[in-house]
Amino acid sequence: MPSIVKPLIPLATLPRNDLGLTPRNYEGAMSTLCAGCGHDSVTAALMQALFELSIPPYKVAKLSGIGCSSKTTAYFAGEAHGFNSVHGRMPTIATGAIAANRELHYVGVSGDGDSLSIGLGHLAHAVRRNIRMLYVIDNNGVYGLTKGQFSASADIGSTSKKGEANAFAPIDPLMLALSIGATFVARGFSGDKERLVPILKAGLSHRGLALVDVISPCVQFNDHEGSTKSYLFVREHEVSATDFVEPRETIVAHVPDQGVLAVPMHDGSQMHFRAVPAGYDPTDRAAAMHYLQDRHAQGEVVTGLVYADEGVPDLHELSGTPEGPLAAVPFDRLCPGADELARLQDSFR
Amino acid sequence: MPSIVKPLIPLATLPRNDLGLTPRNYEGAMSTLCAGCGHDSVTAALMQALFELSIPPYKVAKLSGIGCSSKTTAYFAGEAHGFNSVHGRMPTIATGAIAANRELHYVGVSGDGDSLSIGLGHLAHAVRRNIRMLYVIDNNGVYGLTKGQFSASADIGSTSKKGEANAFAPIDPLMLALSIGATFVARGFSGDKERLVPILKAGLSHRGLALVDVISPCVQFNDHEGSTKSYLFVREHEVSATDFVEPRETIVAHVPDQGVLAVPMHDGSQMHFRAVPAGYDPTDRAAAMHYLQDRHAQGEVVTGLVYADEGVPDLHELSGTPEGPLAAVPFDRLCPGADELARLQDSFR
Amino acid sequence: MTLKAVVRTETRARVNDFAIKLANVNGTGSASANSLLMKAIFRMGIPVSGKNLFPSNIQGLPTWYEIRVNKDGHTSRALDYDLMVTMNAQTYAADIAEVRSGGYVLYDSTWPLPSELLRTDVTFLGVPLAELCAQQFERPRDRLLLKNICYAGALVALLGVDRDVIATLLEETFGGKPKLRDANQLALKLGFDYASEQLTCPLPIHLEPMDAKEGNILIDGNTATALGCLYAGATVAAWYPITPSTSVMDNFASLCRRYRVHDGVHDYLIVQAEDELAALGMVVGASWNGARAFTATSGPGISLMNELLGFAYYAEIPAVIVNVQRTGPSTGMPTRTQQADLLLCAYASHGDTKHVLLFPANPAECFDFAVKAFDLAERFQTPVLMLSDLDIGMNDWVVPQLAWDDAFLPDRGRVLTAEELHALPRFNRYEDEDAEFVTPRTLPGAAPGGAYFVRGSGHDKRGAYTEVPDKYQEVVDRLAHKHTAAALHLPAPVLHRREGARIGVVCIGSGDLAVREAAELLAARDLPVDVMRVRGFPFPPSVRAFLDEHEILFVVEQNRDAQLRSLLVLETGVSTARLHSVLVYGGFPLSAQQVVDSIVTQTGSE
Amino acid sequence: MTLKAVVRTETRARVNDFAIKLANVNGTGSASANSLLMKAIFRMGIPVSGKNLFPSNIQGLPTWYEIRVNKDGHTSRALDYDLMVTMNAQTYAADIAEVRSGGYVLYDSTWPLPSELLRTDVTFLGVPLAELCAQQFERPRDRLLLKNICYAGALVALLGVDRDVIATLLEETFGGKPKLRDANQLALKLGFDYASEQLTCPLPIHLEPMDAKEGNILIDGNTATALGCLYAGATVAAWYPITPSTSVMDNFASLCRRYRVHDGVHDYLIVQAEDELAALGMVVGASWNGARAFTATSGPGISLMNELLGFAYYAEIPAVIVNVQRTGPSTGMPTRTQQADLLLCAYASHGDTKHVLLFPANPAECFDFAVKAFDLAERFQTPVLMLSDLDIGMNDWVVPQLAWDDAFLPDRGRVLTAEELHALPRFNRYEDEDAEFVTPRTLPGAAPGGAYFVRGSGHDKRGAYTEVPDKYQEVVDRLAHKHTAAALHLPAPVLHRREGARIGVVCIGSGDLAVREAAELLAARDLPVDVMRVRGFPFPPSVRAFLDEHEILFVVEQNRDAQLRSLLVLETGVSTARLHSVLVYGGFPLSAQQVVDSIVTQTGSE
Ligand SMILES: Cc1ncc(C[n+]2csc(CCOP(=O)(O)OP(=O)(O)O)c2C)c(N)n1
Ligand SMILES: Cc1ncc(C[n+]2csc(CCOP(=O)(O)OP(=O)(O)O)c2C)c(N)n1
Ligand code: SF4
Ligand code: SF4
Ligand SMILES: [Mg+2]
Ligand SMILES: [Mg+2]
Repeated sequence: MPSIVKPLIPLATLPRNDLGLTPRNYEGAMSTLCAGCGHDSVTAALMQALFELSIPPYKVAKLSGIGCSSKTTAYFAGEAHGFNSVHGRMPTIATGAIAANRELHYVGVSGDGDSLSIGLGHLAHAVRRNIRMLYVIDNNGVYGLTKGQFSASADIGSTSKKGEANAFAPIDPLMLALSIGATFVARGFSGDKERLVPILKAGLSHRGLALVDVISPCVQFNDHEGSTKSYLFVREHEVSATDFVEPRETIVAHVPDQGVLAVPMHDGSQMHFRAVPAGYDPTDRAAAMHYLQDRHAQGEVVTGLVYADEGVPDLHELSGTPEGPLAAVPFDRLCPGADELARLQDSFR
Repeated sequence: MPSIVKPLIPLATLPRNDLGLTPRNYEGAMSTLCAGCGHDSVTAALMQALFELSIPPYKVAKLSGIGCSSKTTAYFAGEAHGFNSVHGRMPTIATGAIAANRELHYVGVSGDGDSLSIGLGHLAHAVRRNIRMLYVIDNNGVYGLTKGQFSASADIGSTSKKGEANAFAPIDPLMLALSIGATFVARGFSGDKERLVPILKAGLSHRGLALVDVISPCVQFNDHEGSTKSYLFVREHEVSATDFVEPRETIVAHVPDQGVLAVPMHDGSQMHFRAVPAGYDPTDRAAAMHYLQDRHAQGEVVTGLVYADEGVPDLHELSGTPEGPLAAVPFDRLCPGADELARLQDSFR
Repeated sequence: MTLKAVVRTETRARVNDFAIKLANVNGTGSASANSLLMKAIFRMGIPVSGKNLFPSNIQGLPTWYEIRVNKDGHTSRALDYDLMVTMNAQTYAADIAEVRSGGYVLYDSTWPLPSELLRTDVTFLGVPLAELCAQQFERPRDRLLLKNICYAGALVALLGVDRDVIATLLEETFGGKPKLRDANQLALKLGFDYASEQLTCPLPIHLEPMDAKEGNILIDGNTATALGCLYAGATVAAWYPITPSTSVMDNFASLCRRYRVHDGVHDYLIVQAEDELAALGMVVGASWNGARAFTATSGPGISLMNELLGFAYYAEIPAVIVNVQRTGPSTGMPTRTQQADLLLCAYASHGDTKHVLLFPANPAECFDFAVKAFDLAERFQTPVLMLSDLDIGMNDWVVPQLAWDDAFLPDRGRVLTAEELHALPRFNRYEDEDAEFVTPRTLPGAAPGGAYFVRGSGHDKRGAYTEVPDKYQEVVDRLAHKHTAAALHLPAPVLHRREGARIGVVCIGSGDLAVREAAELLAARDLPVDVMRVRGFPFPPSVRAFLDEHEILFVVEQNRDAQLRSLLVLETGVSTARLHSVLVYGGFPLSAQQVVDSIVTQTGSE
Repeated sequence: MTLKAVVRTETRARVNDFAIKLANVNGTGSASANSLLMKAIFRMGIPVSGKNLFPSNIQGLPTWYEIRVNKDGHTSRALDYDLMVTMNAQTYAADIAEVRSGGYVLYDSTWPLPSELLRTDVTFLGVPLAELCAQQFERPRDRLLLKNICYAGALVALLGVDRDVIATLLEETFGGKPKLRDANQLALKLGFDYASEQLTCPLPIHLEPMDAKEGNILIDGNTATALGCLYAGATVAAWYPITPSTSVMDNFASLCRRYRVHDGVHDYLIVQAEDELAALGMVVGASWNGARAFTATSGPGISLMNELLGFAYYAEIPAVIVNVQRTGPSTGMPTRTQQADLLLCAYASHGDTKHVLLFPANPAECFDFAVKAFDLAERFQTPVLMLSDLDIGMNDWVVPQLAWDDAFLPDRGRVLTAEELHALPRFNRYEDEDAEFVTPRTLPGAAPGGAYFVRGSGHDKRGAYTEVPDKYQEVVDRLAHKHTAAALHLPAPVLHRREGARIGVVCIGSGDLAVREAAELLAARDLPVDVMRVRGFPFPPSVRAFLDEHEILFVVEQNRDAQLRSLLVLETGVSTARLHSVLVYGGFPLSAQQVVDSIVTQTGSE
């Protein structure tokens, strides 16, 4: 995750937000991900969302675990504090950080490996505590950084770059979160920035934990069923080297308001996205789960805001903490002092 | 977990199963749990289920984590191998054990702390791999062994023995498991052995992982909302000592086929059990989740077989392993030998 | 068997110098009776200790309580008992066998003792506890529970406990609940009267008021630790329950409820985490964000925290971890004490890592060191582990009243203010080290321009990712120096010197009292020894100096593998051959006799 | 700048003794070209090594490959390069600066090199790679990719690589894919022809065929480890992906697909676990149940496995853990090598624990020790950790062909048969220890009457829960003895002695080649040293003997904190003062020069 600083080309025509900042102020170090990686698009959408909400970059805390996805916290909001922790533990770091200072805007970026395998328990408990943060999963169905093992969100029958098929049922983070009481779940697609930005903005404004699952293709290792052949095809017909990473174009698509959009992936396979329909009611948990399951059974991936409940207090509200940062409470309010210690000790005699 | 050996009083009139064994053969060491603890009733139901299924005790492997619940593997089937592992990791031990020998009958006993906090990720992934085992959670809503902290299954508003109220939404292991593709989920109540034994038997016969959540009251630390007063009441009016554990009667009740049964708990509170209705279809996952949520919203606890799918292969079937134990494959079939090593090395030149 | 038949008298009076052991059944309410006695003795101004030897069980298994009274202040665990109270039929035989010859056994004479248990060299004191209670109390629950207070009453008579003190204690405990108070007073009287009338009271072993109480309190280490965290200004705590550390957080929570709620606002946030990895993650996250944060755990938790300990070390984030040690390995004996996590804590995590450790010896030091731990963690921007143990943490100790200086200001370490930050051309997280190799940090959100990127991956002075050997080494080399620099900020070793001592004895933590008593016993045998108790890791030069000064050295510790000796060897350079071990690791608190025996044997001075 | 202007010639010929470094961009396909060269040199029978210095990234960051050729077999990493191939504009300056004076730089002369890079003491060899490829290939992908083969072609000419060998290699690689083969052959020819025509070929540094290949193979450590696990009869493997250990399991999986599928039946089960805790849990579960099971991981995984390592130690369950070490602490540098998990692995987990470790030095030993690991784990019923590292695990090494004895029978340790079991009056798990302090176990389900209860809680010889000090100690004391007994079953240290050596040098693992080369260089400077490479922990007495024999001792290892020295001090009793350290821990493989320099400086022999 080298932090390559981008050349600063001043552009007079850049838009400005309420703080007078331009999108430039929301940029970070140069990405070192593969060309065309979906994660970079998510990063771009995050920048846009923060920009549009006029959040001062230095009031943002970016947290992540380990993985290609987790590297991306370095690639936006360079003036924000970043915390690239260890694999799977980001939700725990976030919980502590939020406990200490409720005034910052917390953006967690994780991967499907980071959050659905090693970190699954932590994700679940962060959801349960409803800590106030935007929790993005860059979901690509594989372990990108360690070169293409299946993640727990890989579909049955997906094949790896080496040709093995995944045998286990996928975990849908939204279903999981809904089943344990999540207060905000949504899904986006890295290629559909237009729909993703509003979701991220909604998540940033949520009262508690906003879980946003973003389908974010790995151009390197993500090969689904239909594409096994296509991969073999490439091997047969093209110059091949095991360490060659073909520079690719980022996939861009816009999920329509109604009906299903079939998006061709880099590997030649197709994913079917369906935006939640117009009249969809995102306040009925059971219905939301039903809808997700239903569409999944049809091989469709639901995008949009799937469920939100602004009525559930977050960890701080539940804990009765001060309005400002706990970390800023002055010491003399924290320390009961010598007299009180003497008094207390009367009961220890 | 001292293994106090029970006196063996031969009783001529004991029933015998197909193996000619009596229930005695399914007993274990004397329990050291609190008198009246629900877990002991679950143990009794397990003995009964194993007895009725005529499973040879030495072909049973009992696995657990750490907790009062996890101690119970010592209290049944004394002639079976037992494995009391570390806190939260039982599902991983089970996965390895099952991988090595698919021929044994695996009974995992865990607690709500063991499985829904520290071990939540492992439980989820064991479910996902559909390892063939009966997985019992002795669910009491508290950490019994460490003296009464809330577990993740405690209801909002439950109060601890110290009077603090739980603020976080409970995790229902059945909902969680269903959301990630479980193939068998059921719930029982420790006080209703009549209904519990058939569920356990069904679980023991399931093709993959059978998750059975058993509501198993902790007579020591389980005090729900309605009982806060009752606990205070006891404190006010009775001789009290912090380390005194009142010997209690085990709660016994039978959930009717229809309607709700209100069971008074030791602390004076009531739990409402509802058996799945007669026409209930345990093969529709979405409907099952819906039903659980629905009833939960009414403050009811659903018991019975909630969902089962015998159509999903278990880990071994998915892996194409031999029919007998992997551990028993003879070495000469495993080791390719000197000639093959020489041949292979031609490609390393 | 008749009572009178076995009563024999001892003539030699032993005032304020004896040990009694009470054998009970877990969950029957004996703890209150036992600590009532212990507290009464404390109030009489007599040096006393109480050790609770309890099982990992909620109800039904054997449990013991030991009270040692010693006018000279030697209150480490005694190994021979002058009086045994046998309330547990399961363990009669073993318990009775433990009484010293010439000692006493107090038993419930409602039923006769099996004759094979009747040793002829001890005096059996029968009190029909069950019978007395059955006569006076209706409900089975009360009968069971009050038997304990009843034997306490008998002991009050037999040992000469001040009755006013006891009366006051009962009043304090049950004052607001007249029914309860009356029942307890009655039960106490039953035992007292029976003993006074039927037995020779007081026994030759008995109590007389002293003045050793002045300025002392009775407190357990976990309460003191919690108090320290409160006074240090900790606002965030995250934990996962585990014996014997649970009461640290229980106490912290109740102290917070008492002192940290102002106008309904809670100036604290305690999270019961999903596991220990999460607990430490939360502490690290909170500390990074400027809060004083801590967790409390025991061995298994430390094992699980390994990865994040290495992370916090390398990313230089403060964290305070209280490890109340119990008997390992693995789950081990959760309710038994040991000092066996020293090596793991010192070097926890993969790669090159070294941590700062504090070793309190008693609750008073738990309080002081807990405060110190936060200062150290923030000053050195690194995890600090305070290694207490079950003996310190869960037993009541008599210690000097805790002191607090209202002038105390926490050492928050090098945190840049907005002004300092603006004065810099560019802020680089791991640059500008001070004499102690610490570089300044900033707090998230405090001021624009202060952002940096925390990572556990290879980084240079700027905090940027690097894979360049020199840049990587520059940072990790500084970390090694920083660790060494911390030594001088740790509590110095405590030395007890004796005229003519050629032998040096090193001890740690809860071994303190036993080793100091052993030193007196050894001196009485013409084997004078100097004692050094280490209190922190890394060791300051004075530790090495002590070792160099002595021809013969013993290291006394409560683990199998001589872990303190290992740390001494590795960090001072003294060879293993020079350090002889006294290892006691069966799980009970250390006793002076064990130390004396081992040193006498090893020096051939028998 | 014209090409001719910078060409200068060196006269001194250096045949089969030079080092080249290739600077590339990650993900551009250079690895195939580089290993093609390396393999060709190997086939020419010349001792060679190839070190891949790659970033923790998938595409776009700098990556290097180093090839060292040495007729005397000294193939540890070279620090000065005779020839640099600069394919990465991002790192031109640094790369060019690294060439030794008088050396060569091969660059893509399609575009001129910035003039500030033009050192006057090296020879620049320009080949218009991009231009050549653009003329011949249509698609951008091919142009990019085949540039690598093109520079390889130039090097074939410049270094005198055997063209037949190269042709055969291309044929073997692309034989079945004519289009690919042709493209590669063409690219190779482009480079070759250009160099032959435009540059003086061969360079004074060049290759001549030798016969050092006989009986040797080219293999990386992770492949060899996987082969060892296959041959040892491992049937269950559980793992969580982590660099640099991932290819252990990748290779094990493909070997199993090749050798372990009979009639569609898979005689193996590999589980990609949800994390490392789970991976070890699965191995422990499987081993308990009688399978040979293993996991492979790296530092962070070991940290996470701490709790279960202590459990397996205490419950006495076999487990094989392969730790392919990388640079720590924390996430550190995942694609860099280090030997910094020694201390953690030796004493992993809280409480008193000690583990059995194996230290292979190269892929051949990875194979042997992997087999050995299972035997040891089952014989001593305990976790065995094999500590390889990234250098061994992920680089191709020339080693003697692996040998297998078909008479080999796995040592399954003391597992009772049904008959043995029935002959016992009563089976107690932790009783009846043999001379090595091992007690027999039974396998679940194997026979009635063999049941026992596994627990990590305090237990006695029967395996029953205990809180009785003596019973607890009896078991843990035996464990300590058992650990000591394992020493004699571990591979003995390898000694290289030299006439008149007063200095002893201790090394470990991948330090082997560099230290042996250093010993020759030192001997040439009249500083003869004896070398001992330790291969297992606990150490056998011969290790101590070697230390005692030498006045001056150096311990060479790749970590900051002298962890091997720590283990030697703790376990042999030699004092730290006697052991001087040579520490190289920047993340690249050790080179002989670093060892020589340090020893020369420290002995004042400069
Ligand atoms: C404890 C630990 N185990 C394993 C690893 C190796 N590792 C790094 S990233 C990763 C998986 C990343 O997958 P995902 O979270 O899906 O991110 P992606 O790269 O696909 O964006 C793994 C296993 C690690 N860094 N730490
Ligand atoms: C790593 C670790 N952390 C904490 C503990 C302490 N501990 C023992 S049992 C338990 C919780 C038990 O709760 P549950 O699983 O619900 O079982 P119950 O006693 O309620 O049946 C805890 C936290 C431990 N043994 N190991
Ligand atoms: S490997 Fe996949 S996930 Fe990682 S950067 Fe490349 S495309 Fe993205
Ligand atoms: S504490 Fe609760 S869960 Fe534990 S044994 Fe007692 S009643 Fe059962
Ligand atoms: Mg991923
Ligand atoms: Mg529980």
